[in-house]
Amino acid sequence: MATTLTETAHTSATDRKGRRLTYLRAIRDAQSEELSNDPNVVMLGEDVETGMFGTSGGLRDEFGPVRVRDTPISELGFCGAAVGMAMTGLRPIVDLTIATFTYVAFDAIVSQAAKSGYMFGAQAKVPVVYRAAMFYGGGDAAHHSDRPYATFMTVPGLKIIVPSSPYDAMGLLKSAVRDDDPVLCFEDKNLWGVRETLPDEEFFVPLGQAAIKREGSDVTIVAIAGAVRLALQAAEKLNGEGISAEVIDPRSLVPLDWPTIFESVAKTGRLVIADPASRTCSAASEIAATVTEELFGQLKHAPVRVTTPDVQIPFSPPLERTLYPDPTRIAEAARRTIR
Amino acid sequence: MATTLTETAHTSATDRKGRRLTYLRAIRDAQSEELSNDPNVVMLGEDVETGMFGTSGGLRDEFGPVRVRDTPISELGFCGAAVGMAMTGLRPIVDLTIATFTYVAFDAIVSQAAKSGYMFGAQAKVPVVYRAAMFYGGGDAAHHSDRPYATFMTVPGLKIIVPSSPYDAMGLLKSAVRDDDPVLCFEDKNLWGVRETLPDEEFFVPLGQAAIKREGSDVTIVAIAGAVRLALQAAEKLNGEGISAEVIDPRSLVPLDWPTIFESVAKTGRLVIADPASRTCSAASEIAATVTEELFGQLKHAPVRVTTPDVQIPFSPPLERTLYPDPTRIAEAARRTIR
Amino acid sequence: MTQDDELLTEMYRRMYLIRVFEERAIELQRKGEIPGALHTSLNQEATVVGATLALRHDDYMTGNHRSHGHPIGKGAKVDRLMAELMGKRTGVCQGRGGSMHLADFSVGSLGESGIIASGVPVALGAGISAQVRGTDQVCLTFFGDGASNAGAIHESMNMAAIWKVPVVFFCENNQWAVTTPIAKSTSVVDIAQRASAYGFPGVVVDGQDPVEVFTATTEAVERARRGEGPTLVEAKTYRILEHAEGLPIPSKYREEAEIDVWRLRDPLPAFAKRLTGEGILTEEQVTEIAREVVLEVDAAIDFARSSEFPSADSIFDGLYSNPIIPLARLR
Amino acid sequence: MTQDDELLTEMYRRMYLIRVFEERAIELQRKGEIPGALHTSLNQEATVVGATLALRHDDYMTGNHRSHGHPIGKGAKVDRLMAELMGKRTGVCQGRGGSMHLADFSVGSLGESGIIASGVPVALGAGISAQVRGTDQVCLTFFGDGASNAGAIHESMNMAAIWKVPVVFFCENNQWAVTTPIAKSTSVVDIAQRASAYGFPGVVVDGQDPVEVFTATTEAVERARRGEGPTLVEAKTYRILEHAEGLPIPSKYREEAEIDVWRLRDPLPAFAKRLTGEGILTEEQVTEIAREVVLEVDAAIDFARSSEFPSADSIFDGLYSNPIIPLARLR
Ligand SMILES: Cc1ncc(C[n+]2csc(CCOP(=O)(O)OP(=O)(O)O)c2C)c(N)n1
Ligand SMILES: Cc1ncc(C[n+]2csc(CCOP(=O)(O)OP(=O)(O)O)c2C)c(N)n1
Ligand SMILES: [Mg+2]
Ligand SMILES: [Mg+2]
Repeated sequence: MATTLTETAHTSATDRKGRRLTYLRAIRDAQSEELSNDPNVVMLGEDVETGMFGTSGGLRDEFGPVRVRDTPISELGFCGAAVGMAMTGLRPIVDLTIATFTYVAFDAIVSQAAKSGYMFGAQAKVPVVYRAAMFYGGGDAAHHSDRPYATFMTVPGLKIIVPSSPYDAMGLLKSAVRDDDPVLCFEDKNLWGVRETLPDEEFFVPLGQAAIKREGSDVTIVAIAGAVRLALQAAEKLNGEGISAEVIDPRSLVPLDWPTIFESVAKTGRLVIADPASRTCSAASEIAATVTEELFGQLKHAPVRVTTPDVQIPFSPPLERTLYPDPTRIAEAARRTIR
Repeated sequence: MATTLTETAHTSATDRKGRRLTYLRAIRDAQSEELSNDPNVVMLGEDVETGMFGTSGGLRDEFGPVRVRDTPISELGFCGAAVGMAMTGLRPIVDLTIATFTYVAFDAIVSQAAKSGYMFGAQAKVPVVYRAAMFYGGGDAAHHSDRPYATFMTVPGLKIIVPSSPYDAMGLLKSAVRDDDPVLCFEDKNLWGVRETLPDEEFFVPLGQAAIKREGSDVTIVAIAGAVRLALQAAEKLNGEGISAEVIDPRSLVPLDWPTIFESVAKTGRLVIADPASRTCSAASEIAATVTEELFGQLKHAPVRVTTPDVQIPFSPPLERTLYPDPTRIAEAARRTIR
Repeated sequence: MTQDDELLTEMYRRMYLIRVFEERAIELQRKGEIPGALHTSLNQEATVVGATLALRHDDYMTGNHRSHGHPIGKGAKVDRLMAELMGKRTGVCQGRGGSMHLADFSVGSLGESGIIASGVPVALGAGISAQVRGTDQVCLTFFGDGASNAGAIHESMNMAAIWKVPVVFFCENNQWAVTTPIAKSTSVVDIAQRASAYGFPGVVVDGQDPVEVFTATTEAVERARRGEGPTLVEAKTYRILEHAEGLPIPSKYREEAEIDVWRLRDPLPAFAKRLTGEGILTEEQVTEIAREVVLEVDAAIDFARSSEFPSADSIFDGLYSNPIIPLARLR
Repeated sequence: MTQDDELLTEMYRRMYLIRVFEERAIELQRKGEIPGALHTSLNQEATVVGATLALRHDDYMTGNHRSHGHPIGKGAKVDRLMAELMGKRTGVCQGRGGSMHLADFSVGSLGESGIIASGVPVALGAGISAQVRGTDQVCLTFFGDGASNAGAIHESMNMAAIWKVPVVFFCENNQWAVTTPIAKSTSVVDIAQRASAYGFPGVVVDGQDPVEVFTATTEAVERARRGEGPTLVEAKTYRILEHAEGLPIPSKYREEAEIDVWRLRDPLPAFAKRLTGEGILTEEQVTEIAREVVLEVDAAIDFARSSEFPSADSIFDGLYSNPIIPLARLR
C-alpha cells in the first residue's frame, strides 16, 4: 500500500491556493468541505479516525468522533445503518476502504440503499455515499484487487462515479455528497499520487457530464478511471503516427453522458473503450452495445473493448502486470479500428 | 407463489417413463438422481426438508437430514460453509430459494466460491451449486423480483446456468452437480409449471452448449431463461409475416457458446437479444458487444437488446406488467433489424 | 377514563384494527384483489401493539416481511395501507411497495423489509441519526425468531452496544420460520439470551399479553431515550396460520395440538375480557370499538378499491430523487 | 525425551520457525523481493503454535490475512511458503495467492482469507463435511478480535452449535484491529463471552503461554472430536509491530508504554527459559534448534529466490477446474 502519499494537515477551499494536491488529498478535502458545509454530513468506516490512506486524516479532530466515526468490522451492518441515517436527515459518507469489501455489504447497498427510495414510493431519500478504493496492479491478489463498478451498474437505483484526477475526485465527490441518491465512489489507487492544481474557489463536477480530455477526429477512446491517463498516453503515441484520437472520460458511469459519447463517435466513426475491469458484462460492453445500437450506420469499425480478461487477479507481479489495459494495447486497438 | 405445481412423490430416471414433468419436478428429480448417484452430494438451505416450492420434496425422507439439511436464515454463513464442504470432498447443492437472497451471501459466493480455486493455485476444487429461483412478474416487488445473473457474470470463476425448460433444468443441473467448479443455477419461476416429457434414460446437458430452439434465416434471436418461449412465440408471429427467425437459447451464460451464436448471426446478419434482466451491463449487452466485435462486417443491422428497463420492480401489477420482454416487443425488435 | 384506561382502550382498538385489517386482507387476496403473497400478524396483535404503543409518535420503527401490523400499530392510516396492498396510486408507497414493504414515514415507519434482517441495520442508523442530530428519538426494529440467526443482527447489536444507540431490538418470536421451528435453527432457548454477548439487557415477555409487552418495551424505550443504549425484547407469540397467504406448504411440519394450545391464547378475547373484567370498558364499549373498526376497514377497502392504479408513465418516479433519463426505456 | 518433552520441543521449534520466517520475510519485503503487504504473526507465535499443535495432521484449518504463522504451525514446509510470498511458480499456491492467501492442503490448511471473517464459514463447512463423510476430523479457524464483530462469525457459531459441528473457533485477540482497539469496537471485554449466545463453552487463555493455549485448544479439539460441538477459545496476545509491513500508519494510535509492557512478554525467550529451567532442553539444544531453524529458513529463501516466476501462459490455470477458453483473452 502506497503511503508516502499520506498528508494529514487540513486544506480548505480558501487555503489550497495554487497548491498542487494529490488525488488522495482532494478526496480528503472534498469531505472536509462537505463536513464544514452541512452539519448533517457525517463520515464512518473502519479506521477513519486515523485516516489510514490519507482520505480522512485530521477530520476526526476537526469534526469530532460523533461525525467522523470508527466502526467495527461490520460492513453489512454499517452500510445498512447508513441508509437509516440517510433516510432520517443525515448525509453519510461511508468509507469502505477497499472495493472488495463492498461484497460483504452487498445486501445493504442493493436491497436497502438502491431500493428504498423507489420501494417506499418516494417517501424516502437516500443521500448516502459509499467510497471504496480500487487496488490493482500492486501485488494485492484476488481478495483486494477488484474493480467492481460494473457489478453495481447492474443494480438500478445506484449512481456510480469513477474520478480519474484530483479535480474530478474533489468535484464529483462533493456533488455526490449533495446528491439525494445513493452514490458509489470508486477511487483508483493507481491515481493516489497524481497531483493537480485545483481552482481557488469551491467547485463541483456534476454527475452525468463526461470530460473530453483530448480532442481528436479519427477515433474516440472512452476511458474509465485509471485508464484515462493511459488512453491519453496512447493518444499521444497515435498522434505521432498521424492518428487523431479523442479521449473521453465519462467520470460517472451512472448516469452516463451518452450525448457526449455519441457526438464524438458520430464524428470519428470509431470507438475504443479502455476499461480496467474484467471484460464480461463490463461498462465497456455496455458502451459498445449502446453505441452500436444508436450509431450503427455511422460506425466505420466495430467498437473495440480493451479490458482486463475474465480472470481473478493473481498475486505474482509478472502475471498480474500483463492483465490490465495499457497504452500499447489501447493504441493497438485504436489502430485496429482504422486499418 | 404458485404452488399447485408442487409434487412430492419421487420419480427416478427409471420410473419417469413417458410422464410429462414440470420444470420444478425436473429440478427435484435431477437432485434426487445426483443424491442417489454420489454419497458426497448433499443439499442444504432454508426449509429444504419440507421442500417449499417442490424442488426438494421427499428428498429428506429418502436421503436423511444429514444429506438434506434445513439451515437457519444465515445465507452468508451457509454459502461460505458450502465452499468448505466442497473443498473437502462433498458436492453441495445450496438452495437459496429466491435470487435476491444471493445478495446476503455475495461475499461467500464471490470471495470464497469464485476465488478459492484460483487463489490457492489449483489446490482446491470448489464443486458447489447455488440454486435460486427468479421471481418476477408476480407482484412480488423489488425485494423478490431480481434476475441477477449479469451481476454474477461480472465475477470470473463462476459458471452460470439459466435453464428454460424441464429438459434443460434436469440436464444442466445434473451437469452442474458433477462440475468441479462453482455453478450458479438461476431458475425462472415463470417456467415452474411448464411440462415436458423427458427421456427415459439418464441424460445431461453440458454447460457451454447452446440450443437452437428454432431454425431460421433472416434474424437470430438469442433468448435467456423465461424469454426463450416468448422468443419462440415472436418467431411464430414473424413467420406469419414471412420473416424467418432463428431462436437460440445459450442455456449457460458462463461458459457461453459463442460459436453457435456466431454461426447463426453469420447466416442471418441480424441479432436480437431477449433478456428479462435489466439493461445496463446485461448478458444482452455482452452478447451485443461481442457479436459486433467479431462479426461487424457481416451485420446488416445493429444488434438490438430487448430487456427490462433499468428500474427496480414495482409491486403494482399494471406497472410491473409492462416491464419485461414480451413476444410483441421481441418481434418488433426483429422487424426493426430488417426494415 | 384515566390516561391509563385510555391507553388500554387504544391498545385494544389497535389490536382489533390489525385483526380486522388482516382478516379482510386475506379475503381480498383470495379473491385476487390483492396481488402477491401476504404475511399477516394475526394472533401476534398483542405483541405488535404492545411494542409500538411504547413508542412516541416521532420515534422511528423498521420491520420485516410480516409488515401490516407494524405500521398500523405505529398509527398509520389503514386506507393508504390497504390501497398499497392493492397496488394503487393512493397507496402509502404509491403502489410500488406492496405487502412486504409498507412504510409510512409520517408516523416514523421507515419501512418494512422483505429481506430477512436487512431492516435491522437501518434501524441502527436511524438511532445513530437521532444521536447525531441531538434529538431524543428512539428506533424500534421488529425481527423474527428466524431472523435472529442472521449476521446483520449481530453486527447491529454490537454497534448499538458500543455507541449506546437508542434502539430497541424487538424479536417477535412466533416459534416458526416458515417450516423451521426455532429449536432447530437457534442455539439458545431464549433469543433474549443473545443480549449477553453484547452486554445489554435481554428480556422475555409473554407476547399474548399486550400490557406485559408494553411495559417491557416502555422500559427499553426509556432506557434508550436516557442514552443508556439498546435492549433486546423477546416476545413469545405464535403464528397460527400458514407462513403466508398464497403460499400453501406442501407437507405437514407441525402438530395440530401445538396450534390448538395457542388458539386458546388468542390475545383479543383475552384482552377484551380483562378490560371488561377490570371495569375499564363495558361490553357495549367493546362492541362499539369493533363496530367502529369494521367501518374504518370497510372505508379503507372502499378507498383502495375506488383508487386508480399508478399510471404507466410513473414507472421511473422515485427510482432516483434527481432523475436519470434512461436512454431507451423499454426497448 | 518423553513424548511430552518432544511435543514441547516441537512447540518451541515451530514458534522459533515462525519468528525467523517472519523476520526474514520483513527484510525481503523491505528489499522489494516480496511484493505487496505483509501481515506477520510476530509476538503471536505461542498463540498460533499452541493452537495448531493441538490439531491432528489430517485436521483442517482456515485462517485470515495474518496468514504465515498458521500454515507453519500446522506443519507446512516453509520453502513453498516463502516461494509463494515471492510470487514464484513453486509457491504453495503457484504464486497466485501471496501473503494473505497461503494454503497448504497437504497439511489440512484450507486457505487463509484476505476478507475479514470470510474464512470462518468455510471452516464450518469443513467441519460439516467431516461429519457427513463420517471421519473424525476437526476444523480450527483463526480470526482476530476485530473480526469477532462480523456477521459471518455469528452465523457460523450458531450453525456449529445447533449441528454440533467439530469446529474450534479460535480468536487471536491481539488487542488491535489496525488502529482500532478492541474496547472501541467490541461490546464485551472477553470475546469468549460471545459463546454464551450460542450455548457452547468459551475460554480465555494467555496467548503468550503456548502450553496454556495448547491445553485449552486440545480440550476444545477433543470435545469437537467426541461430537460434542464447538468451543470458542480466545487467546490474549498482542501485535507489537504495525498492522502490516508496507503500511505505515499516518498517526499515532497507541501508547509506547502499552507496547513496552508486551515487549516484556515475548513468548520465545520466556518459553526457552521455561524449557531449560524444567530441564527439558539444555541451553545447547536451544541454540541448536535456533541454528537448524535459521538454516531451514535460509534454504527456503534460496529455494524461493532460485525459483522461476509463473509463466504468462499459465494465467488462466486454476480459474476453472474444467477450463473455459475465453474468447478474447487480452484484447
Ligand atoms: C435473506 C432472506 N432469506 C430468506 C428469506 C425467505 N423468508 C421469508 S420469511 C422467512 C422466515 C422468517 O422467519 P421469522 O424471522 O421467524 O419471521 P416470521 O415469518 O416467523 O414472522 C424466510 C426464510 C428472506 N425473505 N430473506
Ligand atoms: C471485510 C473486510 N473489511 C476490512 C478489511 C481490512 N482489514 C484488514 S485486517 C483488518 C483488521 C483486522 O483486525 P483483527 O481481526 O483483530 O486481526 P489482526 O489484524 O489484529 O490480526 C482490517 C480492518 C478486510 N480485509 N476485510
Ligand atoms: Mg418466526
Ligand atoms: Mg486484532
